[in-house]
Amino acid sequence: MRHFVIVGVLVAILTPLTYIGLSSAHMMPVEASAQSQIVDQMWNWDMMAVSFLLALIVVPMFYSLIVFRRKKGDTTDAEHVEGNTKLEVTWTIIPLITVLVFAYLGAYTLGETRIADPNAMVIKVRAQQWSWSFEYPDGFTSTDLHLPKDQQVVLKMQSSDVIHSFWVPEFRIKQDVLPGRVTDYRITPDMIGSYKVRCAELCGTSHAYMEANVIVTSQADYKAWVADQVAAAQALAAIPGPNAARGEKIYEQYCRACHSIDGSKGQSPTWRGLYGSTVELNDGSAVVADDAYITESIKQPAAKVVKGFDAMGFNPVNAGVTDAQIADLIAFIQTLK
Amino acid sequence: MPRNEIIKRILLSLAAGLLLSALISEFSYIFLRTPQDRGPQQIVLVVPAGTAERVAHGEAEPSIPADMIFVVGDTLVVKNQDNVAHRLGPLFIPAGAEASLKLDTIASYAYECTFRPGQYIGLDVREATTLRTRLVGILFGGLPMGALFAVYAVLGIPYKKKTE
Amino acid sequence: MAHLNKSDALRQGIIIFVFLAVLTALEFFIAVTLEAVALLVVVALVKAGLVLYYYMHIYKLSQEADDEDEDRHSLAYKTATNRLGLWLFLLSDSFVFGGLAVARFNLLGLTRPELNQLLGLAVTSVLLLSSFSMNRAEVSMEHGDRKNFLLFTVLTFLLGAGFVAGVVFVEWPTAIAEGVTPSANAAGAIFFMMTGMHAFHVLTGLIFLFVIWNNGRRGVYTQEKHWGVEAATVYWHFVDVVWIFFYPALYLIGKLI
Amino acid sequence: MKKIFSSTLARGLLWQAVGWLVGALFITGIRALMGLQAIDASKFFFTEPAWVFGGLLGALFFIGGSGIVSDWFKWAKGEETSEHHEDPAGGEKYFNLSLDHKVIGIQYTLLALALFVIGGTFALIFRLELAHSGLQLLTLQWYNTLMSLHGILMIIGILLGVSGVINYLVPMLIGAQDMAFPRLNAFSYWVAVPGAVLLLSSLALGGFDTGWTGYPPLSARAPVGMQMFFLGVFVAGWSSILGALNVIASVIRMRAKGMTAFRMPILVWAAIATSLIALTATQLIGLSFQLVMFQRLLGMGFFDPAKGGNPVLFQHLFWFYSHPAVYVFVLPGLGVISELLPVFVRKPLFGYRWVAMSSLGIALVGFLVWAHHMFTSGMNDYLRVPFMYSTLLVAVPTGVKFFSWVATLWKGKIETPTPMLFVLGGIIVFLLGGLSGPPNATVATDLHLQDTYWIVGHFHDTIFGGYVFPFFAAIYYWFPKATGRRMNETLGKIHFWLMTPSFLVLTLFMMRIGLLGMRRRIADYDPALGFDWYQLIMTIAGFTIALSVLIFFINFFRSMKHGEKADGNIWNSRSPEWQVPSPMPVHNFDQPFEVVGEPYDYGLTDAPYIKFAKSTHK
Ligand code: HEA
Ligand code: HEA
Ligand code: HEC
Ligand code: CUA
Ligand SMILES: [Cu+2]
Repeated sequence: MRHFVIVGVLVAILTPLTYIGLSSAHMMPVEASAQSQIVDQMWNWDMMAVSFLLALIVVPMFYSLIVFRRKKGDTTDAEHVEGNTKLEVTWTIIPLITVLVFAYLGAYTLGETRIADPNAMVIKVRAQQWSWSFEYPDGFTSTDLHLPKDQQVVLKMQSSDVIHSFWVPEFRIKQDVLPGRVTDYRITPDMIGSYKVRCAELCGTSHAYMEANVIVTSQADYKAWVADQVAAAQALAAIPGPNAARGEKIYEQYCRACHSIDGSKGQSPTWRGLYGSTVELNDGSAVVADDAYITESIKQPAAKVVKGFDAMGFNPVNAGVTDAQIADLIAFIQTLK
Repeated sequence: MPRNEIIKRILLSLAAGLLLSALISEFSYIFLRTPQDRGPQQIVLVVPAGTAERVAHGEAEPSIPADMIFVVGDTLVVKNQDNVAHRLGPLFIPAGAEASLKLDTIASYAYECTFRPGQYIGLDVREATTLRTRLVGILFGGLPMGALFAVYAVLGIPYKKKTE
Repeated sequence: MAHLNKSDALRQGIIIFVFLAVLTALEFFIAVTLEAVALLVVVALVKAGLVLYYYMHIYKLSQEADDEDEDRHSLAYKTATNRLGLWLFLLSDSFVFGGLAVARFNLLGLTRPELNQLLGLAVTSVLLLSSFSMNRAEVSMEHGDRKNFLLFTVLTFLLGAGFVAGVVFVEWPTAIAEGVTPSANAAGAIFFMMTGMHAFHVLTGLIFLFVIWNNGRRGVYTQEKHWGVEAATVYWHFVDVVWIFFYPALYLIGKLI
Repeated sequence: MKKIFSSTLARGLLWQAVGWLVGALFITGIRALMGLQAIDASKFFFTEPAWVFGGLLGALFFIGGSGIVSDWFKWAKGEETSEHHEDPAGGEKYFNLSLDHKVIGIQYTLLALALFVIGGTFALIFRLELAHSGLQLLTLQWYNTLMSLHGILMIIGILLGVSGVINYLVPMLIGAQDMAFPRLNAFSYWVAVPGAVLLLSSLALGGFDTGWTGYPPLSARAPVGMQMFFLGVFVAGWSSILGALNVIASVIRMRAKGMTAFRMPILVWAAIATSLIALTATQLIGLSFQLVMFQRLLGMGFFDPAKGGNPVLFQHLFWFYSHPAVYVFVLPGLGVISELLPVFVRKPLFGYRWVAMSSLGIALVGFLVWAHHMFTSGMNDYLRVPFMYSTLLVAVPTGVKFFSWVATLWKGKIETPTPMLFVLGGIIVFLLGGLSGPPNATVATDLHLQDTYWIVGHFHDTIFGGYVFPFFAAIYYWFPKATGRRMNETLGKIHFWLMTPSFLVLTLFMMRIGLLGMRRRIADYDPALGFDWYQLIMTIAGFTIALSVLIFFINFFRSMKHGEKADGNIWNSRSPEWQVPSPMPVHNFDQPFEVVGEPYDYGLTDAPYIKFAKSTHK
């Protein structure tokens, strides 16, 4: 009986110690969204259970290893105890009840994270192999995600090629982005600061670098930023004919993830000095990089493949790049000497 | 243990598992219900008179939302009270008439339409958590529970012959 | 079936075959008129039950299971172990077809591709007939009637070959002609994968039939010792049971796309 | 030298190469005739379909050419085959076809250790890359390929290791002379060899960048190596399915007289539970990979949204196998822990019946919880709730095992030679792994944890605790049965005390940085996150584990010849295989035994478990 008491006391001591140790170790990133407080609450309940269960198994185990060690030279067997059905039933029923309690807590927490604010702001997110782009309700598109504090936003997300996953560690919530279907990401940022959205589903070679800035500002700053963006977008759109500056914006949105413009080598050919150069193709032939070649490389990426590279895995046309935008891109490429 | 005893215990365990799972599922459904959790309905969108001019001046008609969320199986009925014919994706609605569009696949359509300034309206068709989904959920929760209870019932509880 | 004498076994075989044929016709009728999915599933289950009990004699599994003190090296004991092994393999293989059925209903829901119904019914009847003649072959072997065993095995082989030819050389080209191609859409892909995997299993069944025909011809099997024949029979009927579920899933259940 | 080339392994590999070439040339010929592109000079000479058909034909030629199916061909031709199959003496028999379950068990174990070493070395290479932020050693493609191969080689290694332990021990434990179907047993082992070769060949064909999960649409556009991955797993899957079939048939049909269900050794229960899963669920990973292969080869749009396909369907089919698979990994290991504890505590296994039932419970419940790997995948929102509480339900039978182990240790007479050390280490590590499971199961928390290093930490704990530690314990414990010698205790203790702490550092750090934002499957991480020194320590810990495994191998190979002689019941165990001298006679038990008592009645005087029939009356 003495053993039981000692073990019981040790478990009673170790459990809070483990829990305090865990929660003081700042296991989670900063809580930057309303949902993150809810998720962390569930996490703390989990950690309480883990601390208790860890102690409940480890303490009697190490206690036995110390106290019930075989004495030197003792070759007899230990006491013949086969089992105890009452004990077995208890340690089946209690975990079952714990499981049901955690099922309830889990469902409650999930419900809390999905509470929908009817007039949440809708931002369309397009993910492609290795970059994000955000289309705001006011009609302009940016590669940065600006969000106003304390207002729920619904990101309607879709991918142009493979499965990606939108995750901001400080917001806690993660949601896959699927080709051919829209998935929702509902979040209410409640802490000003700049974070990073990091793609969390393996999406090919540069999955590690598929990131974008997430900037949470006050309502006023957000409105000011939107006003500038709308003005800039309208100014840019007003310029007639193919335009390099517009081309650069499109480049940033669709092509920057793979093509460098400073000549550095990477997964795909650099655009620096491309226009007018002779390009060697993988079937040995060579072609001058004029408007026609570049337009064809954009519209049918697999038609002519540059030597030493795999075919361009991204199809700009079905990602939504229009003919006018292609013209702007070519204008931009022409400026890259 | 005779075979019909085993079968009796298995069936009882499965029933217990399904019951318990039904309890948990329905209880947790309270937290998870969203407005879209309803059976298919008919949803009416009215294009009020004068919308065409407003759109021509680049203003939005307030009563027409930019995005509408539907449930698989819904029917969208567009009533055109304007004096001008309107188009919504595949639908052509003469002035004063109405037309309906069946939405039975999960998708998000971006149809052009003539009664919104952006010339485009988002129709988002969702998979609703209908009763059928909840029953499937109860099955997914109940079967493993039933299986576990069955293992314990058949192998755990010793079988005492009636005669003893 | 061994306990039944020859004529009773024949009668039972015929009754079961008639039942199956009637139910298949019923299935076709239900699909064309009511499109009641639940009813189609029930009919398929009944057909499968009949084949499993009467043609595949699944009950033999439990008969030998509790012969505790049987001599471990006796033929009966070895055959019972072989039988258990075969049924475990069929259980495992059925998960492949289960997975394909899940894929079919996940991708197409309650819709189905536009297929030639008469062709579908034709190949199904050919396979049903082959099941009946396979039953005749096994019953003949169980009564030591080698001549009929060989005759019906050849008949089953021809019907089976007819089925495969029907699917691959008639159905596939007609489907492709009507636009249901492997690479066109999910419906085409599912149709070709399901019929392809099933046809492949029918092919392996045909090889199995050739082996037992060849051995039967050379007198390897006797009335007491013919495990090869039982294995080929049960496998052949299993492939038929798979089609009992695949036929409605592909041809009858759901509205046309 | 001649013996090497005439061995089954050499002949098989030769025939595989021939088959591969014949298959590739055949398809290339057909493509040329059809006017399609036949040779792809810039890439890997043959086109993808040629490589795939060649790979499949290579595997079939391996099976045909190596002679492992020759008996079956004889049966098909109506010829009789001899029941006795003499194995050559010495180590040579492990490279040749043998029908003896003990030789096959050791063949499985050696192949498992080989894959473990190759997979482990890949881990060390990419750990070097991860030691510092920025790319120093590997390109992005090489990282993705090494990481993916590390995962799948280790997993196939586990399946082979599990088959090795079960095949070697189960016939002995149930008192049988061999498995129910010896030729099928040999076939199941040998079919894994071409599978492993196919997996490794993906390195030469551009590798693949999808991880061991191979989700389309990414896996539909990966390099040709992707097809070799699919084919390799497809072929290795046959080994797992047919092996499981054999185990179930053997345990049902070939137990000793008097060995009722609750008088079987506990490891046999674990083997049955594992085999039930492996027999059925494995087909689904084969099917899901087959569908992607056909999508790549013939454009069949199962998972291509443009053709009405559904990428999430692949995940359902894949995880329907891959979660029960993780219970295939650990159930035998937990069985080994339950088998060895009573021997070193000299006390019966506490609640034998409940521990036996928990194995079956875990296997059955484990079948219907697969979607907890897909909480963020865009599956039906509401269905995540049932999968949450059915996943948590698995904790109940697992908990029964833990509490029974602790109750077995309670008031025992514990001694800790190396096998016991690994058993205790396994319990602790598996507890850490298990307890990191429920936070993944409660959906809201998983939204943060999914695809982070927390999950990598979770499954390295559960795999090491549930497989690697018990697997090493089994080797140290049953080594004398195979060689008549024991492994060196000091080297064993060094192996344990080097591996365990460094492993705990590795996985706890994995969990730590995972929570803070370290994503899975990335070759480079943002220095601003401040993980650099965590990663450096983890790399050092990884190398320490490898060092300890190297010490194990030295001990393992040296003890075969120079180990201390141990031909008796050196652990004083009641289990049947220890009642006969080591190394184990070819036919296990010359006279069959009858079970007359309980398997774990330690502490009772003259309560024997088994009694050999008098050799006089045969
Ligand atoms: C190797 C074996 C193994 C084992 C045994 C387990 C056991 C468990 N696993 Fe794990 N898991 C993996 C291997 C394993 N897992 C792998 C390889 C992956 C990732 C695959 C990939 O993505 O590549 C994974 C991923 C994974 C996920 C997906 C995470 C994600 O990708 O988002 C989840 C989610 O639910 C999960 C949950 C669980 C649970 C609840 C258990 C339970 O079985 C654990 C039960 C044990 C206990 C709970 C401890 C002991 C119990 C008690 C002391 C009794 C009382 C306890 C309670 C009442 C809670 N695991
Ligand atoms: C059995 C399963 C198993 C085992 C044993 C291991 C062992 C190890 N694993 Fe892991 N691992 C997985 C299964 C396993 N792993 C899986 C399934 C994944 C997921 C893959 C994916 O995401 O798709 C993964 C992923 C994974 C990652 C994440 C990669 C990423 O997401 O980017 C990391 C990172 O550190 C890692 C590290 C390690 C390390 C350091 C070891 C160390 O323990 C290895 C130590 C080295 C050895 C054990 C062998 C070396 C021995 C010698 C050299 C001895 C001398 C040789 C002879 C005698 C011939 N593993
Ligand atoms: C997923 C990576 C990726 C993205 C995104 C991408 N490209 Fe490419 N691109 C490549 C690769 C790889 C090549 C070289 C192979 C080839 O020529 O097809 C290439 C080649 C090209 C070429 C031919 C270059 C030459 O040297 O001949 C042009 C022009 C081009 N891309 C334009 C674009 C435009 C415009 C966009 C954005 C709308 C874009 N790319 C987005 C990967 C990408
Ligand atoms: Cu996009 Cu990873
Ligand atoms: Cu899992």
